[in-house]
Amino acid sequence: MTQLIDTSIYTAVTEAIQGEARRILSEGSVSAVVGYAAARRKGSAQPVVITQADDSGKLIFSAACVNNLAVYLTKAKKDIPKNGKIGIVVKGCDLKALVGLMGESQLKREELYLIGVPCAGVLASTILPDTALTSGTIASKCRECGERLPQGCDYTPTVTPPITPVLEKKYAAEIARLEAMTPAERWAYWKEQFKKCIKCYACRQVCPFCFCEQCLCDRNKPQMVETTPRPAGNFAWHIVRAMHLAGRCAGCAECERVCPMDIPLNLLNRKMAKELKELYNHEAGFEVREKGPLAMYDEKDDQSFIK
Amino acid sequence: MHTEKEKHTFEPKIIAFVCTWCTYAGADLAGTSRMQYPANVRVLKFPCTGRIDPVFILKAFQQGADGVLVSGCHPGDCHYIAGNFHARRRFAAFRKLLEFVGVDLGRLQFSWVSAAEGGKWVEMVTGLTEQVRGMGPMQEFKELALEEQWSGSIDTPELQEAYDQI
Amino acid sequence: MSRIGVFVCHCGENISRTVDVERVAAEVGKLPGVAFSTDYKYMCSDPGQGLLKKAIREERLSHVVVAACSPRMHEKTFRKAVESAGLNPFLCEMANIREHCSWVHEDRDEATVKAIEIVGMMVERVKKNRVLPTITVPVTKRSLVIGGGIAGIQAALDIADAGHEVVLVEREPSIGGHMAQLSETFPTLDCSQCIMTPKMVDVANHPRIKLYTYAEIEHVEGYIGNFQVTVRRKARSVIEEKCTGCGVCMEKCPVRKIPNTFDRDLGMRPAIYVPFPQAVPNTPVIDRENCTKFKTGKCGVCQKVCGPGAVDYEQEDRLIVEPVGAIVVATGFDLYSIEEKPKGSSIKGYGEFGHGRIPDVIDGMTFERLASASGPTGGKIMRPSDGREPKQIVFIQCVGSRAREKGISYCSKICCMYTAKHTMLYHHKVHDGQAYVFFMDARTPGKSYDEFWRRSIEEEEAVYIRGMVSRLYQKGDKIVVMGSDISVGVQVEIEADMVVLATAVQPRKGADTLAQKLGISYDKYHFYSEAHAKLRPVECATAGIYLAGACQGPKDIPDTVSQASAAAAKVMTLFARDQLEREPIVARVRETGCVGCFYCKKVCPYGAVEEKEIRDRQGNLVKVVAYVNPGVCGGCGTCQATCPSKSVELDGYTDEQIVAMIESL
Amino acid sequence: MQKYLSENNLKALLDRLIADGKRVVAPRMDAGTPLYGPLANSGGMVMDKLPRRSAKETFFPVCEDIMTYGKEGQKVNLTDIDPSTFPETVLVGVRPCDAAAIPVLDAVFSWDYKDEFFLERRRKTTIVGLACTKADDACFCTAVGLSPADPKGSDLFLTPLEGGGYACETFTEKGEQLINNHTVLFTEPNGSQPLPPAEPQTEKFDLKKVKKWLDEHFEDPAWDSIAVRCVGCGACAFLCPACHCFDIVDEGTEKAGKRRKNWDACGFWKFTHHASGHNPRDLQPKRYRNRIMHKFKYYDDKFGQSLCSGCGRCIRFCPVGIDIAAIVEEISKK
Repeated sequence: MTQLIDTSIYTAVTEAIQGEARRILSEGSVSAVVGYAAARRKGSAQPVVITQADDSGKLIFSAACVNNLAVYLTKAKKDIPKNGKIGIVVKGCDLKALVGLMGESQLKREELYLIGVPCAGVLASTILPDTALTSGTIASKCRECGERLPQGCDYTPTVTPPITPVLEKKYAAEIARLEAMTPAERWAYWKEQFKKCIKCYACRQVCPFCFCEQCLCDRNKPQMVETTPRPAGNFAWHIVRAMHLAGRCAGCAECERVCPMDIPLNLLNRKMAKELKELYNHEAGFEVREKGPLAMYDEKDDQSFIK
Repeated sequence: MHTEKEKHTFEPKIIAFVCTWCTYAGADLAGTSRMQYPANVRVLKFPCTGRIDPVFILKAFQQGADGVLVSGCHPGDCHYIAGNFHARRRFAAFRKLLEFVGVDLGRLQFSWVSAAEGGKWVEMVTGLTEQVRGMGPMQEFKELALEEQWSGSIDTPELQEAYDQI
Repeated sequence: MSRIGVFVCHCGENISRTVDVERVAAEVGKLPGVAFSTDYKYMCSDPGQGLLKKAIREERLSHVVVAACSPRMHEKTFRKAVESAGLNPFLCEMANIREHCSWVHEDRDEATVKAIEIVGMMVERVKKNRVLPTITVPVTKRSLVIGGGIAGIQAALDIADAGHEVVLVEREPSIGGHMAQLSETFPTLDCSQCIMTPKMVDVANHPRIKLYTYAEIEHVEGYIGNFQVTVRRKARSVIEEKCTGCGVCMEKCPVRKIPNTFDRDLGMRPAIYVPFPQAVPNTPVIDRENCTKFKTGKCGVCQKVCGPGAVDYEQEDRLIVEPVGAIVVATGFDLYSIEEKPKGSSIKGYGEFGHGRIPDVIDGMTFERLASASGPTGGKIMRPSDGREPKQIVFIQCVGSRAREKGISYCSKICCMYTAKHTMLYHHKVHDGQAYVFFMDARTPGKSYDEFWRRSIEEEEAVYIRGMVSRLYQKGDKIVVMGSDISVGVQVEIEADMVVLATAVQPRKGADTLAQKLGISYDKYHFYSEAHAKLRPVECATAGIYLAGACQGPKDIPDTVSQASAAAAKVMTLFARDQLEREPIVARVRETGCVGCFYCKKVCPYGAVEEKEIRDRQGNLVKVVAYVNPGVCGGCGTCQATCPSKSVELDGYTDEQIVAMIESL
Repeated sequence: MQKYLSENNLKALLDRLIADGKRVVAPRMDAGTPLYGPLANSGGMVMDKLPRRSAKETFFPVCEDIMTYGKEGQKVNLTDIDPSTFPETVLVGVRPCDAAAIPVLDAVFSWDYKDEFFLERRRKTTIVGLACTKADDACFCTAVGLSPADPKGSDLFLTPLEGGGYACETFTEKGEQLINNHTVLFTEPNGSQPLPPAEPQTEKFDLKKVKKWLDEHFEDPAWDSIAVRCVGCGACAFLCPACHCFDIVDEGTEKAGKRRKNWDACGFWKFTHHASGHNPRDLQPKRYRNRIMHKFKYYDDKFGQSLCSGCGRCIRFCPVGIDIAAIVEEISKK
């Protein structure tokens, strides 16, 4: 049974974002604000960078504001002028990515003005943006979200996120389903998924943690990963990507949302997060950490798998 | 004295990634001690297990390896202080990933073999070779390499289901 | 196109017996890029190397693969040969077809196929090898010696005598270490102080030794030939330059009842003190924890009585940076403390021996102080409890040592000998006394050692009982020692006046912290690890750092002194050159690709990665990237495996080389 | 030629074609995603979904081998791929926007260099188009001068009828051939009315005006505000029925390998990255500008029409909500 999810706070959130953006831009305390604006199609939204206080009215927040805007602050995205402090609208999941980027020397907290969004959830897909947020259309990440209210922002509208219905945790269930399979069955599952991949690299391009200026997988001396979108190269690409994000991924699930081939990419990231939690008690959070779980060690780490 | 060697129909290809200070030296010791083990293994020497990139393991499988062995210094013995500790975490995570995408972990073995453990090296290589021989060839990556994207396969489970309904 | 030369060695018959070397040479000769391929009886022999050099010149070879034994055996040999023929040595690789092939397989066909693949793999690898220039780093010809015991003193004197400056850092107010505490030394029974103090004075007077006592290592930066060591000189409260060592302050200090740790708390000292009369330097130090002035703000007697005005209550710790090229670590040992279990330690205490509870149960070092002519009793053996001379004395060996269940499985090496010495000293001083020794084995391998041990039994009448003590308790003023004599299988019970425990030798407390500052490795007990147990016993794996004495493992004085001199010799070898050459297997950063996430820095075990700013011509900051200091880099390659964009690359083990090898299979 | 084809007969047609050894490519489900793909029998066909990727891959695959190499001793052996081995194909259920893009590709693959890989597949393929009865707000074929019932590019065109089945109309010999080879399946029209066509965005772009603006505004601040949000993936180009850039890569080992032709996208940073390290399109707005320029100016300059058939895939699947219809609409109003 689909349940409607209460997004009534988004009107207040939108107003608050507009007000705060107007204030910080007119004060000159930030040079730009990265946020969301409405687009042509009914109900749609797209990322926007505003530099004038007068444009603040363009900013919105709705269930279609799916993007993780943190990607615009990384080095891979050279197009946002990064002179001076930048304001950015963040959901809880986006903030975790920003925090991760700070830990990886990509961003400095003092160069950011964080506008936190109390979030009731966003849509899983914006193929049809004019869709009501329900237990059927809500993004899988929101189903298991524990960070509806971002912590440590410079400004957070004083609205309380509504109590959302308890929803089935799709990732956890799907991971459990796959784990219960035999290796051959899992291989068959992923083979069919990865086969669809066309190497459009949307997953990489939207990922805040894929900030490498030259991706390993774009290199040809040596060619570590076959660039051709064939099953073999696709498999390698997604394994390497998941490995590179292990212990870093903040769980925004943008890779999965943007995949035009519907490959459940975030399952890989969630699986790695689950393992790293079990092995090293690591979880992405709101606190900046100097070292991720795969950049450190403990002499007593589990080695039961080593003969 | 030569014992009659058993002939096998399948000789697995085993690729070993080892560190130079411990396991490579251990394998040397197995040699100087004239221990015997299956000739299926090909050894790639690294300065340290810390240098071994998970991509190499993936490459080895793509290149037709039926089994991969990664071996280095025991914890605390690392010539480079902590390379093997970093490697331990990296591989703990990577094997979970490989397992999740459907690689049978029976084909991927990790071990600590010191420069003094010629016998253990023999045990590791023999064990993995026999285990993989029992599992048969690693078909998955080989089949993958032969598949073309554009041709599409005409027997996906999903299609099969659709066909079955008519 | 490369012109690779492949040389397949028969190794007499070691390889050719199992591997068809002619076939290997022929098959490999067909590989693209191979211009020359041959086999030869002994490649490492002079004619073999001659063949290699001749082929390089005549065939204009660009790369060389020698298929022979393990590279661990002869890589250096062949790289040298290649170099003398005019090729960069790193364009030569070895294919191990002996240890990894001919010696471990019987089937000739299988072994030959494997050999062909091994050589083929190295052919593909060598194609991707790059010319690597030898890295040279300048050498600062000054040395740091950490620890002023006999090991540190010996190393410092040797290095200084060779003409190089030495900075000697000692944690205590005086140098001398444990050896200064000893009474007499085995196996010659010469007085420790008599042989030790002249050396201490030599240190103090040496024009090339800079001595920092009451000082500790704060921080170490840099690498072989170029360390920057920050030394913390703890506040002594006495200005060394002004102090004449007259000792009036110590005489007049009103606080007098502080247990003297040098005398194992048997004697007392004032709050301003030197640990022992022959201390070097002879400059007192104020024990601020016990000084009335520091505790209450009142007193100040020492300052008033000090003629030269050397007492300075305001003195603070000072940090001094010393540039050095080499470091000798000689931090020595601690004795296993059995009255309490060290915090966080897996080592379990010996509660049953009553040490710390029964006053007349003492350890070996306390016995040394009792027996020392300059000790608190003037060399008279007496019980700490009542000052009576013990008539029956029991020595218990292997307390802590060789006790896996207690957490220390090693042998402390010196206890057998010093216990034998103790029985002798005891017998010399208490003629009517009887010494008993409980022991597991007597381990006396050393020049004149076994003779010494025999003497303690045969001439000095010590009774050796093979077996361990099971229980020990106070009964009146006696200590009842219960044990078993396993050689005859009976229970033994001795009513002793005193019990001396030969406690285990352990690394200094804080040895791990120092190791982390230095970037050297240590074993599970925290003894420092040498680079190779047999062939590099004084070097650390970290270049430019050497070990001397018991910080590496239990050692007696002769071994300690030998190792100290060996470490000094290693330092002198290093200092014999102005420039240091090192194998260029180091990581390099590709700055165009580096995004400055510094994962490399986070995982580098050597701290070799620095942050480097890239600026445009106008001086604007473009980005911050990683920079690997080639002098510090140890060459493990952990950075490269961790770097997400592979923007750091380990020369000699590049991705290209490794992928080429994998793809050849 | 106009005929009637019942739904069952359409299936029968496909099964007969497959039985004849033809490769039948039609929309089908691949691990949950609708894609054009070869069928083992008609049961796998999914007619009510617009495939995620366009039909171009039937002729211009995501990736194809164009040559193989192998080393034998010191010798290098090169082997060409023989296009004559490509199978006879019937491409069924192609939407008008996809079908209309195929002649657009024909022009590009044959104007100077004749791309035999493309052309041979093209020659051997019969295209059966299908009119649309549904549209969403990303569809804009009508805005670029096409329509949900436009048979452009189809050899045979199917229009769903109210009473079920399809009205068939042939436009080429290939289409007639298909009917003639299977005459029993095609009956005479029964008078049933076509289902009302879909109604996508109806306001037609003034493409002349758009082109004129583009002619004059290679440099314009508008590009920054349009494309600042573009993250540089290739989703738009790869899903587009008309985008046709490709990259040639050699992949394999020292011993053997293949030269391959892979889809490429002008949104990628690497697309114009020179070996020297210089990149003339160094920032994303310059790359996105190229996409618009190519679609509405460069292609028009050369072939007199636009490189967009209004399928709306790039709008639906742009990770950051870039809406080409909105952009063109805005330009046309400038």
